[in-house]
Order: sequence, then structure tokens, then C-alpha cells
Amino acid sequence: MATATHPDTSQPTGFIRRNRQKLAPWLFLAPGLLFFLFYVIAPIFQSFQISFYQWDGLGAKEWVGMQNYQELVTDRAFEVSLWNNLKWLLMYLLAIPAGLGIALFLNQTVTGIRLYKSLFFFPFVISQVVVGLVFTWFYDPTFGLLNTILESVGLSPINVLGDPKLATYGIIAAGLWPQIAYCMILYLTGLNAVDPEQIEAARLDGAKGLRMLWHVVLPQLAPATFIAFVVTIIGALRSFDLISIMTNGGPFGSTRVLSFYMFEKALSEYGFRMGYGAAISVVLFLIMLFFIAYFLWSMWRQEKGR
Amino acid sequence: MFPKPIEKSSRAAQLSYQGLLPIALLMWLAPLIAVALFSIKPDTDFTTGNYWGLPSAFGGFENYGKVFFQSDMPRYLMNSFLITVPTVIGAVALSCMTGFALGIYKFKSNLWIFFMFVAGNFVPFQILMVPVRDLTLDMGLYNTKTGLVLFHIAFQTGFCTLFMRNFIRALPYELIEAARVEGVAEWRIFWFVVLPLMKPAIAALSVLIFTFIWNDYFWAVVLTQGAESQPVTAGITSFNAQYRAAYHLMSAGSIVAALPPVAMFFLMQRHFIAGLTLGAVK
Amino acid sequence: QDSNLTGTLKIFSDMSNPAPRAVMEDMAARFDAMHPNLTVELTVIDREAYKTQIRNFLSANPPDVANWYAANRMRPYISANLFEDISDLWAEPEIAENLASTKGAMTIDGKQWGVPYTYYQWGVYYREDIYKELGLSEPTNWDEFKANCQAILDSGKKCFTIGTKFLWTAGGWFDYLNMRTNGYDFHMALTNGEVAWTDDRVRQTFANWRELIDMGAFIDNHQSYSWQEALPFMVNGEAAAYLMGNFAVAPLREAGLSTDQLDFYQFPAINPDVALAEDAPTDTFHIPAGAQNKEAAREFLRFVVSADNQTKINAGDALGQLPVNAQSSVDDDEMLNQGFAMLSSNSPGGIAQFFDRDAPAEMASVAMEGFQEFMVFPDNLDDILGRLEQARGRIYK
Amino acid sequence: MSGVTLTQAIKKYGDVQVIHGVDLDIKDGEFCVFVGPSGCGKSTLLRMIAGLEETTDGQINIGDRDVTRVEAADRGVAMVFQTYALYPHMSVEQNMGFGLKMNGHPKDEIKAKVDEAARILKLEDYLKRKPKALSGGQRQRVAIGRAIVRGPEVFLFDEPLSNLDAELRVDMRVEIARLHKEIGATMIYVTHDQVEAMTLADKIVVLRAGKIEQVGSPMDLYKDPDNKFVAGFIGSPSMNFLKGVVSGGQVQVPALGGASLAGPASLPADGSEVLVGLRPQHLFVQAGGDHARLDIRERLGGVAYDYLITPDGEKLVVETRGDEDIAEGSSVTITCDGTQAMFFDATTEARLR
Amino acid sequence: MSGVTLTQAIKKYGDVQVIHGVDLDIKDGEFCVFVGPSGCGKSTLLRMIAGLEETTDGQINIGDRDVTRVEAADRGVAMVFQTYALYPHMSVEQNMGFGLKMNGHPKDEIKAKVDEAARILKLEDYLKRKPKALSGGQRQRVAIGRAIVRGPEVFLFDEPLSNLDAELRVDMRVEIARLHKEIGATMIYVTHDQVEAMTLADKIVVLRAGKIEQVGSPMDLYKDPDNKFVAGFIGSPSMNFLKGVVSGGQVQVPALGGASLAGPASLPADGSEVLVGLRPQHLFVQAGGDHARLDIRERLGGVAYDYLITPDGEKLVVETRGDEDIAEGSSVTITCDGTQAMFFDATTEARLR
Ligand SMILES: Nc1ncnc2c1ncn2[C@@H]1O[C@H](COP(=O)(O)OP(=O)(O)OP(=O)(O)O)[C@@H](O)[C@H]1O
Ligand SMILES: Nc1ncnc2c1ncn2[C@@H]1O[C@H](COP(=O)(O)OP(=O)(O)OP(=O)(O)O)[C@@H](O)[C@H]1O
Ligand SMILES: [Mg+2]
Ligand SMILES: [Mg+2]
Repeated sequence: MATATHPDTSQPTGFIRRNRQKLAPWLFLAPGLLFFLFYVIAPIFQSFQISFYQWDGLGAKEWVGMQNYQELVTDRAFEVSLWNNLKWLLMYLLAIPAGLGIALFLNQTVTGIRLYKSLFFFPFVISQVVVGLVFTWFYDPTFGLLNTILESVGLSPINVLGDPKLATYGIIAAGLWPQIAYCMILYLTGLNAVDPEQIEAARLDGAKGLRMLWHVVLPQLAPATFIAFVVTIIGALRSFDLISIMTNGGPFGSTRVLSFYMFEKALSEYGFRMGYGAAISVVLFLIMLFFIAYFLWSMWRQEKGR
Repeated sequence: MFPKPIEKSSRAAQLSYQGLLPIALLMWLAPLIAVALFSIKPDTDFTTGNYWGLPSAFGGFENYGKVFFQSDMPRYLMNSFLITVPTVIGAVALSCMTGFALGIYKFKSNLWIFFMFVAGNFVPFQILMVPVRDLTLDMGLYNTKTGLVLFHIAFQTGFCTLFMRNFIRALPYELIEAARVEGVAEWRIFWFVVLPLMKPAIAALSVLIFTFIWNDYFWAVVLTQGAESQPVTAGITSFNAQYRAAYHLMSAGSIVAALPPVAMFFLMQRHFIAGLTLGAVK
Repeated sequence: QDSNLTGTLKIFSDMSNPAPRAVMEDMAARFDAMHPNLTVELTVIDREAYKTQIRNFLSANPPDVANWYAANRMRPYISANLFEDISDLWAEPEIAENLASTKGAMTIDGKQWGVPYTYYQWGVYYREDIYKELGLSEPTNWDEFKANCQAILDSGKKCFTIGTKFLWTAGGWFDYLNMRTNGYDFHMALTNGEVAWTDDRVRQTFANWRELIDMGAFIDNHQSYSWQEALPFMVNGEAAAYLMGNFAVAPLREAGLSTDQLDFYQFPAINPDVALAEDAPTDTFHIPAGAQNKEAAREFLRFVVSADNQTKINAGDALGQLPVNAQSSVDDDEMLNQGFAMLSSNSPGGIAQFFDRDAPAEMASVAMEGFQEFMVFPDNLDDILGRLEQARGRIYK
Repeated sequence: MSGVTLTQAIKKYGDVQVIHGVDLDIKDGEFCVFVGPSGCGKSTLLRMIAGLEETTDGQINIGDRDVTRVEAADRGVAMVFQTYALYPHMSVEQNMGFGLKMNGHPKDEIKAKVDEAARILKLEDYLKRKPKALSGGQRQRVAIGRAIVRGPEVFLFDEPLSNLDAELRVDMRVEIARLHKEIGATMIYVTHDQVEAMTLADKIVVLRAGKIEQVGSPMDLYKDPDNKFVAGFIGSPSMNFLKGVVSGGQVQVPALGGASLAGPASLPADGSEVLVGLRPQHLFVQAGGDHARLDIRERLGGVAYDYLITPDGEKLVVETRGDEDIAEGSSVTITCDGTQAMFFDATTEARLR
Repeated sequence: MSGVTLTQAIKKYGDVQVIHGVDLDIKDGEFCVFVGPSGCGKSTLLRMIAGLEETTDGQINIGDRDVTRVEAADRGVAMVFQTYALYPHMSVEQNMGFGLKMNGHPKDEIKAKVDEAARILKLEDYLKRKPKALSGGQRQRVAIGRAIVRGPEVFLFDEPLSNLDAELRVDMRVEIARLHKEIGATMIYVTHDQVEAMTLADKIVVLRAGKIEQVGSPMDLYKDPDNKFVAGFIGSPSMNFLKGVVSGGQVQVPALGGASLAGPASLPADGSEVLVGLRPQHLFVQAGGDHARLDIRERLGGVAYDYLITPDGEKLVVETRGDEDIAEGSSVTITCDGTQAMFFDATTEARLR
């Protein structure tokens, strides 16, 4: 082999060539980063700022300091929203065991199981708007499937979405439907990755059924559980579509959550309080920050662990 | 494999499992099946109170015909495509680059920038609502598909970056080193080496983002109005306003609105699930 | 023919239900035809959505003409300088004379901000056939009203259908009960924040309301329905009447109720000492401050309120409502005639716009939510009133 | 009594039969090693004994119990997996005690047994650690410990050392041998490593395509293989096979310059082909001549391997101890220790004795 | 001229120094192998030469160019990775031609060079295939081909064969040797495999903890190591080290029953301890006696290794060729070939010559 093809480096090279390793990442980052800073990061801080103003979104802003927050403390609707958010958080977590249950049920290799799995996953793909509509009809007090069933077994009909005690749970149930499907998929893939030799080892060790699940399988599904937890929490805190479609916050505001309430306050038919809305969203953000921090922290640990 | 494969248990257990599957599925999808059933019922069934019986006649053509020819649904569908497709392209393109930068290069602020993307992705987007709406108004993009697309791209970039970066991280780093030793310029490494390898990730992400954006309702309501720019999720609500209590039409409309992501899911199932579990966040 | 107008005239309209939509499209077409050099661009937006979107387009991409509502609902846009002051139009004798009755509703801070194009009466629409069957007649006082209701209930039907999912329907009931109990002036004082919600007179209103609720006069689960979703109860004969605006007539007829099945009566007196007052909401056209073609817009407004046009668009086969121009004629329609007669001769107390137009937006939203709650849980009254009072303290500064 | 006996054991996956009627008798306390090329069914056979694969047909006995249809957990066997299969979320102690805990043994008994096993395997210092914090060898020891703790009658190992690096493999191999001596249980061990098989086994079972080719002690197989497959499989570097022609009770080998070797009694008719097997240490090379070309000489210090290519293209490996320096690429003469040659039928590949 | 010279090369990761001032001179055309225990810095050093790791301090020259601060792309070196690092989406041909294409060489020139490399590596039949469709050995050949095509001055290999199975490894080793002979470029090769190092190298560099222990030809290192580390590292099984005591110019070794070995010139004072190194093939065992206990005998067929434990707990490995059968666990006598013994200082571990 005769000719060497290395570039001649004896001649002086330009700044860019010498520093391309340092410059390159920034050039690649620039478009995405700018976009993101502009549309996501900056607005977060703007929201903080707006929350100190009184503003109807039309005219001039008026500085009111902490007044919006002070009002939040006494605002019953805010309190209701906060409690509902808590309900969402807790109830939504049911999606995790339920998803696991279905995943275990479906984790077989009989013919056609693939189709079953994808059909079970169906609700997740559908827009929450449609899910909301579907469940509204499902709950409909006059002809809804739910009451038809209740009547057929001799129970008295209930108006789920009209009852302030039940409405939130009714919406959560609708939200759980796709969320369970989501968790199910996470667990199905998680189960796929479970080390079969460990299962066999445990089988030799005499672990069976639930004990096997608890002692051997679940620990291995920890990553899936973690992801399911994160997405479920986020889903719960972001819930908006369903409430807006199914009850529009009612009856008399009993199904509001923070994300809906802030929209109502800031942009809905009678809402002209951008500052107040921003204050609500800041509270929501701070709650979420808790989970974001937890997530980043565990990601950071993983990164270090590499 | 856990639980124990059913084919290793008794014949009776196998049969009852096989029997249980469709029943469970029916129960699970009952609300949807009801809607599908609604959508092919003639309207007389609703006035006569035949909600849950079999359709007295097949009214599918009529109902879907109404949806397609006597409402704004086709326009909304078109809008959805015009919003979703550019968003998918934009977000994927941007995040390929950010993912590459964050996944390949070592520099001081790398992890911090990455975390910023991740954190931004998890933010409750309501906190962005007021400023973003304002911003869009100021730029004269309110009630344009462009305004919606730009925001979606920016917001999805957070998630996509998380996804792409982790994917690129999992690629063998030697490939990049090999190319560097061979004297290949950085952008060419990106274009010729990394990008082709990211095809599965791009596919997965594309389907995922497609469904996310297609199903978005909140931002559609905040940033657009009216049939000239709203996507189908918002369209379905005004469609419903138009055909209030006409359940057969509303069902047909809902099904039409839900169909594209469902079709996407079935066509690209493998990618879709890969996307969910790799990026694993919405 | 004034053909100096050039350019385009952008109109945003919320007249999205089938009948109003046709009217609006027709008006735009005619106006377009009248001005050959002018192009009219009409955008019709869903009525509910329009309510949240108006503020966006007023500041972002204002049209030349936009629909809205009278009274307090205009206020936010006026204080934000988003509506054009058109006092000059109102100074023109043509308008000043013929539209005098609605001038008050269009005036804020002594200026006029838009023109009305229609208004309509509220009242009780009922199933004439059911009343006949039960031997009932239109009530003229509170006791008859309740007695009728009891009779209907005894026959296994509900007296009133209503859908309170979108709150404002309950506002209609409150308007009437309060105006019949305490009178127009008190009602206006209340919506203007001058009276405490915990006032005994307010409580009296609710006490009257409660009588109906306790009887079970309203359909069950009304909090789950929109006003349209509540229509079938009346159509199917499960409920005998509906307190609504005149716009409900069209869908009721369309759903199959014939003229001898559907009739109308004025909400009867409760307190004989107060004069009868009515809700008659006025729908309006405005010129956004940022409009491009204000000259054409003004011309369009003149066109809308002209006597001929008013006659035409409010006809029974069009909007089926009442014209605002004194010179135009009311279509010969059973409901319109009754309504017109009622508003012009039998409403000595005054004419209110509607709860959410008379009260500021925020108050309206809090209050109507309270009404809805009261209709389901009347026992919560104290709590509700306390809340409203607290809101009043904050909102009216 | 806890030997293992297989009688006509058969395994089918659907229609594919992977174990073809295996008969095997492993005595109590014996160390039995399964070897064979990849895919020959070693793991499958082991897992059938463990009860992790159903036996399609035939019978498996452990001691005098017929366990063919008994659940894995009840067979009294313990298994050590190639990937260790440790529970990653449990400490070493918990890993080892898990089986006993699942079977409801009291806490202090578990502790005693775990401590004892840890002592045997020198794991005392690591009892509280998670598997992640252990080296490969330590992990493998924990896996063995987990097996020991349950005090099974039979130990099964499926390539337990193949994930370790060369050095550790040697250490662990010696340790397994010592363990066998110490606890004396029956052990069945799957490997594809020559050295492990030779050094550990009391009895080697050579499998090919789901059938047993030969069973015997390591030296038996090395010195007296039944067929070419076993001869080539046992011993490293592998035996060289040269073509030979029978001629007058002798075998002429062209590759050795036509040298004649004394054949065994059962040689086929004159003129028929046979294969001559010669181990690398029984061939010798000298510079000069034209038997073959020295392609590469690999010098490892104490020993060197010469890679030769004969004119017909046959490849030979010769083990050399001396230091003579023959240039790579030069021609050489090959001689052999004819007494050590083995002969195989060219078609059946059976040993000619 | 394209040798490689390192002058006081230093690498730090943060505060941790992993390469401690390495001086090394690799001649043009030389085959240099880096060996050393895991984590000693072999890969790091190689990657510093490649330009994939920044050099913290010191200087690296390729030929007469100072490349210390030159980017990898501009150093004119080619590297072959342990994992092959083939671009999975390109065919073999494209993989090999990629570097040239990216640097703007004309198509037919690329084709010619790729064909030439394919010929050398016998890859002609696979040019259109994707890497996935190749066996491990073929992939490694493609990786080498990719390096060849660019005609670099220096080839770098980082454990190129360790992902291959034993048999293939032998083949590829032979092929790399042949390749070096054929193209004669400078090659630097990292491995932890004894045999590869011994058989391929012109020059072996033994590293320990970021420092060079010794540089020399394979047989030099084997026969004349500078210190105990090198002596123990080179040769397999490793050299045995026994404690000895200097006494009158001789070294008494208790483990050998107090046998005295003739020491070298530079022995320390009488009574001081030294270490005596003896390779396994220079020790001999006889039944009876009390020098040591035969712990385990590993019989591999042609050769056997006896693992002995002396009464002090020292462990010895002895290579045996004969067939005598000494029972495991019995006591034995050890003798040695004293002329082959090496001596090391007990504290510095330096060789006493
Ligand atoms: N679940 C299965 N379904 C079908 N065939 C299988 C299955 N498991 C193994 N086999 C087949 O059975 C045969 C024996 O496999 P087995 O794993 O026992 O081989 P092995 O000797 O252990 O090989 P290795 O040395 O590679 O581990 C193989 O041909 C394999 O393809
Ligand atoms: N990126 C890094 N950051 C910190 N320390 C590192 C890094 N890379 C390597 N090291 C350390 O440098 C030392 C040398 O590593 P190197 O990979 O060169 O070893 P090696 O000799 O190639 O080992 P092996 O045979 O296992 O490949 C090790 O102690 C390692 O822990
Ligand atoms: Mg196997
Ligand atoms: Mg290395």
C-alpha cells in the first residue's frame, strides 16, 4: 500500500478547524435550544411575573404584589381544585396496579395474543376529547350504559357526573381507562425484559404465584414501575381535556382541578384574570416541581452510575 | 416468563383462558364499541329510545355522509394534518440535532442543558398558557396553524430531545470514534453515520408525536379558533355543538376524529410501543 | 346607492346555529351586492367558542365588524379600548329615533359602543296539549303557577325541563324569580353590586325558588345537560314547560312540536306589589377599535338596523325574533306576537338584558354556579350566599 | 441415594425433536460433565433434569424417585446458571436464603445455613452487598452458595464459568472441584470448555445432535475415543486427521511422505481409505524436505505450535518443545510417533480398533 | 518515516492520573503490543495516540510530526476497535470506502483501493453485504479492511479479537500476522491475551498502573524479565514464586525441602530473603516426601497440571507430561531444574541478575 492519505497538518489551521470539537455541539444545539428557551423556558418565568399583576389580558397590567396569592388562600374554588388534584393524584395511581394486572393477564403466547394486546392498548391512542365524550354517554343518567346495567341488576340509577361527590371520580375513571392501557404496555414490555433465568431460579427455589410476583418479578419491573409512576403523576396533574369535555368543571365547580381552574380564570367565557390564573399555574408548577426534581434526581443517579 | 405459560397448564385452564380473553376485551372496550354501534344507527333509533339494542337499520352511510359532507369535519381533519405533520417533522429534526449534541459531545453544561429539556417537558403546560398565548398574539400568529405548529415544535422538542439523546447514547460510541479517526467532519458524522442509525428512533418518535399532537386539545383551544385553523379535537366539540343530542352523528364524528391516530398505531405498532417505552413519557 | 365603499369588510359572527347562520350569510351577501367595489368576508364561529375567542381576535386580528352582547358584557372590551365609540352613529336621527328603546343597553360611560340587531323575549314555553289534557290554563299568579305544577307532577311528568351544565339557564330562573319577588330596580341594584347577597330580600327570592325545587318541579340531573340536551324532555312529553329565550322555539318546532302543541306565557307575578319586568337580551354588532375599514363597517351597521332589514332578518322564517327598529314590523308569528305585545305593553317594571349581561362577568360566573348548586342542593343556600357576598366584595371595587 | 437416571428421555419442541432417547446413569456423588458442540442439546438435557423443561417422553429418576412429572421446586435439585441469575435487589445473604425462606424455614436456621455456605465459599465479607457490587467471580460464588444452602441431592451447572475471564475461570474451576470433594453431592455440569470438562469430570458425556456419542472418564475419552467426533472434540489443540490408504495391514499416509503406520486388527480391505488421527504432540517437524510448508510458528515460551500446510492443502498443528528455529514459510519434513496413531473409518467415522 | 514516539506522555482524568509519564519509541514498521492487567491504561495510551483522548501533558510524535494537539481526524492513523465499529447501515464496500469518500477522493480511486483491500483480506465475495450478514471473523476483517484502505502510517488495534470465539481467534491472529508482513506498516496492538502478545509482537510493552514495566521482544521478556511482575505476567501457566533465603552465595528454598540453588552475582547479603521464580515446566514432582501436598491434578490429555500446596500455604503449579498417577491429597517431593531459576528482590521485586 503506497499512498498515505492523511491530511497535511503541518500547515497552520484555522480557529474553526482547531476548535470544531468544541463548537460543533453548540451549532447542533442552537436551533432546538433557542426554540425551547423562547417558547418554554422564558414563558415559565413570565408566568411567575404575571402572577404578581392584575391583568384582564386586554388592557394594561397593574402590579398587585402578592395579592393574587393571598386571594388564593381564601378562594374556596381553589381549595376544591387542590383537593381534587390530590384525588386525581391518588386515584390515578391505581392505573399502575391495574395496568400490571392486565399485563400479567395478557403476558401469554397463545395465538392471536398480539392482536388482543393492541386492542387492549386502544384507549390510549384515542384523543381524550373522544374518551371524554364516550364516557359522558356511558354515564348518561337517562340512557347511559352504566345505568342500563345498574337497572338490569336492580340497582337505582345514579347520575355520576351530576353528583358533586361522584363527578370527580367519574372523570378520573374515564382518565384511568387510557392510563391503565398505557401502564399495561409499559409492564408488558417490562415483563418481556424480565430475566427468564431468574424466574427459573426462583421456581427452583420454590417461589410460586404471588410470592414469585412480589419477591422476584416486581423488583425486576422497577424501571417500568418508575416510568409508569412518572407518567401517571404527570398525566394526573395535567388533566384538563376530560374535565373540560365531561363537566366543564361542574356541577358547580366540584370537578375543577388546578389546571382547569386556571384556564377558567384566565381564558374561559367569564374569565378575565390572567394574573390570578398565572398564580394558580405557579402553584401547580411548584407541586409538579417536586416530582420533576425527583425524576431528575433519579436520572442524575443513573447518569452517574454509568 | 411470568406468569407461567398457559400452554404448560391443563387443557381446561387453556380453554378457559382462551374463552376469557374475548370477554375481557369486550368489557374493556365496551364504551368504544357502544360508540361504534351508535355511529351506524339511524336517528330513529334514538327517538324511539333504542339506545342499546341492535340498530334497526344500517345508518352508517348516512351518518358518516353527514359528517363528511354537511359539516366542517373535513376541514378540521385537514387542519389536523396540516398541524400534525409539520410539527412531527420540525420536532424530530430539531431533536435529532439536540440529541446528537447532547448524546455525543462532552462539555461542561451538557447535563444541565439536557435536564433543562427534560424538566421543561414535564412542566404542567398550563403555566405556559398565558405567556405563550400572548406571545402568539404579539407575533400575529394567533389563530394560525403556524402559531400552533411553532409552539408544538418547541414544546415537543423537550420530550424528543430526551428520547433522541438516550437513543444516541445507546449507540456504540466507537462508531463515532471510528469516523473521527477516519477524518470525517462532525456534521458529516451526524448526517452519514448517526442519522441513518437513528431511523428506528425517528420512526418511533414520529408516530408518537403524531398521536400526541393529533390528540392535543388544550393548545388548540388556547391558540386557535374557528374552522380555518382548529384541529379536529377542537372541531369535534363544535361539531357536537352543532349536532347536539344527535348521538349517531356525534359518534360518527368522534370515530372519524379518532381514526387517524388509531390507524397510525396499528400500522406502526412496533415503533409506537418502542417509542413509548424508550422515551416513556408523554 | 352609496358605492364609494371599497376594499374588504371582515365580519366575525357568532351566529352559528343553523337559522341565524343563514340570516347572517344572507345579510352579508346582500350588503356585498349593494356595494360592488366592496368585498365582504364573513367568518362564522361557534357561539360558545366565540365567547372565549372574541378577546383574542379583538386584539390580534380584529375584523371590521363583530357580534357581541349588550350591557355589562361589553364592558371589558370598552375599558380595554377594543371597541370603537360609535356615538356619532347614534347621533344620526335615523338611528337615534328608531332605536331609542335600546340605547340604554348600548351605553357605557355615556357613549354608545355598538348597535343591536335583534332581541327576544324570555318566558315560559309549554306543551299546550299537555296542559289541555290535564285541564290546566296559563297561570297568572304564583299560586296558580305552583298549582299547575303540582297537577303536572301528579300526572307523572315534570313541570320544567332545564339543562344547567352551562350555568346560564339557571341565571334565567333567578332573573325571573328575583324580578318577580323584588322588582326590576332591586334586581339591577343587585347585579350592580349595590345590595348584599345575604340580604333578606335575596333570601326571599331563593325561598320562592325552593318551593319549586322541593316540589320536584325540575327534571332530574339537569346539571348534566346543556340547554339543547334538555329539549327532548319537553319534546317527548316528560316535562311540560321550559323557561327559555325565544330562540328555543325553532329547535322545538324542528323536533316535531306543532303549533298547537307549543305555546307561550309570561312568567306570572309573585309579589303583586312589584311591576312585571322581563328579560329581553339584545344581540349586537360592534366595530373593533382596530378595524381596517371603519367606514364600511359603519355603513354595515346602518344597514343592519335599517327598518327593512330588521323586518327581514327577524321574521319567523329567519331569526324568529324581535326587531330593534321601531319602524319595522314584527312578523306574524304566534310567539313573536305574544312576545312583542308582552315587551311593549306588559312589562312596566323594565326590561333587563340577562343576568350574565347585567352583572360583571366574574360575578356572573360565580353567581350562576351558585344557582346551579342551589338547584341541586337547596340546603347549601347559606353557604352559597356567603360565597357570593364574598365575591361581591372583591369584584365591585 | 441420589444418583440420576435417564431412561429413553426424549424432548420435542413442537415437531422438532432435540433429544433423541437418551439413556444415562449418573451415580450418587459423581461429577458428570456434558460436552458437545453448540446446539447439541446439553442445556436442554440439564433443564429436563431440573424440571424446567417438560420431558416429552421417557423417564427421569433422582435417587429412586421417578420425578419425570414432578415440579422443579420439588425435585431436590439446585441449579447454577451461566448468567448467575442472582436476584439483583437482594443482598448476597437474602439471595442465598431465598429458597429456604420460600419454603418456610425458620429465620435462624436460614442464617446458620447461609453462614455455613458463605464460609465454604469465602463470602463472609460480602453478605450485605448487592450482586451489583460484586465481581464476576464473587457473583458466581453467590450463585453456587444459593445452591449449596438448600442442601440439594443434585447440583446442576449450566456453563457456570463461561461469563468469567480466563484467569478467574481457572480459579473458579479449581474451587468447584474442591467443593465437589467437600460436599460430595451428585453434580451435573454443562460446558463447552475442554479444560473444564477434562479436569472436573468423573464422567464425561459427549453429546451430538441430541444423542450420546460416548460416555466415560476424561482419560478414557482422550485415550480411547469411540469415533472421530469424540477424538476431535477432546484434546486441545485438536487431533490432526490425515487421509491414509490401507495397504497390506498397514496404513500409508501420503501427508507424511508416504510413511506406513501399523494398523489395528480391524482394518478394512486394502485400498480403502481410512483416517489417521495424530495428536499435535505426536508429530515432529524437521527443516528441509517437502512434506509440508511451515506457515506460522507460534511461540508461547515453554511450547510452540507449528501450523503446517501439506501440498494437498491439509492443515496440521504440531506441538514443539525445543527451540530450533525453522523459518516461517520454509518446507519441512514431518514424522510421527506411529504407536500413538488412531484409525477411523472414512465413512462411518467409527474408531477402528 | 512513521514511527511513533511518546515523550513523558501523561493522562489525567480530573485529578486521577492514569498514565504516568510514558516514554516509548516505536519504530517504523514495527509490531508493538501493549499488555498488562485490566485497568492498567493500555486502551487509554492507545487512544491518546489515536487522538481520541486528549493528552494532558507530554508529547506524541508520529513520524516527525508533533501530533499532540492534532485532532484524531488529522493524525493519519487508523484504528480497529474491539467491537469492530462497522457502520451497520452500509455495505462492506461502503464501510471500507467511507473515509475516502468523506475526504473527497474520486470514485474510481476508492473502488480500486477497496478492491485491493478486499483481495488482501479475502472479502471479495462479501462486498455487497451488510455487516449484520457477516460472521464475527468476517466483520473483524472488514474493520481491518477499512483501516487498510486509507493507507495510514500507523494502525492501532484495541483488543481486536477478544469478541471472537476461541477457534476464530486463532485464525484471525494468524491473519493479522500475515497482514503485518504484507503491508509492513507500524502497528500498535492492545491485548490481554498472552498468546496473541507472544505470537504477534516484535516488541511487547508491559504496562502496570499507567507505567511501563518493561519493553522488549516476546522471548526476551519470557526469558529475561526485569522484574517479578513481568516474569509472572508473561508465560502461561504463570511462573511460581517461592521464598528463598540467601546463604553463602546460594539460595536455600524451604519449599523445595531446603534445596540450595546457585544464585546470580548480585545476591544481597546472607540471610536476606529473595524470591525464586520457577516456571511450571521446570518443576518436577515425585510421590512421597513431605515438600507439599498435591491438591488437584488437572489432566488435559497430553499434559497435566499439578496444583500443590506447601506446608506454609504457598501454591505451586507443576506441568507434568508423564502419566504417573499420584493420588490427589497425597504428599509429594518437589525438585527443580535449578539452572532455569530466576531470582527477585523480595521488596523491590526487581530481578537479581
Ligand atoms: N424453546 C425452544 N424451541 C425450539 N427449539 C429449541 C428451544 N430451545 C432449544 N431449542 C433447540 O434445541 C437444541 C438444543 O438446544 P440447547 O440449548 O440444549 O443446546 P446447547 O447444547 O445447550 O447449546 P449451547 O452450547 O449453545 O448452549 C437446539 O437446536 C435449539 O435450537
Ligand atoms: N473516562 C474516564 N474517566 C475516569 N477514569 C477513566 C476513564 N477511562 C478510563 N479510566 C481509568 O483509566 C484507567 C485505565 O483504563 P483503560 O481503559 O486504559 O484500561 P485497560 O488497560 O484498557 O483495561 P482493559 O484491559 O480492562 O481494557 C482505569 O483505571 C480506568 O478506570
Ligand atoms: Mg446451552
Ligand atoms: Mg481496554
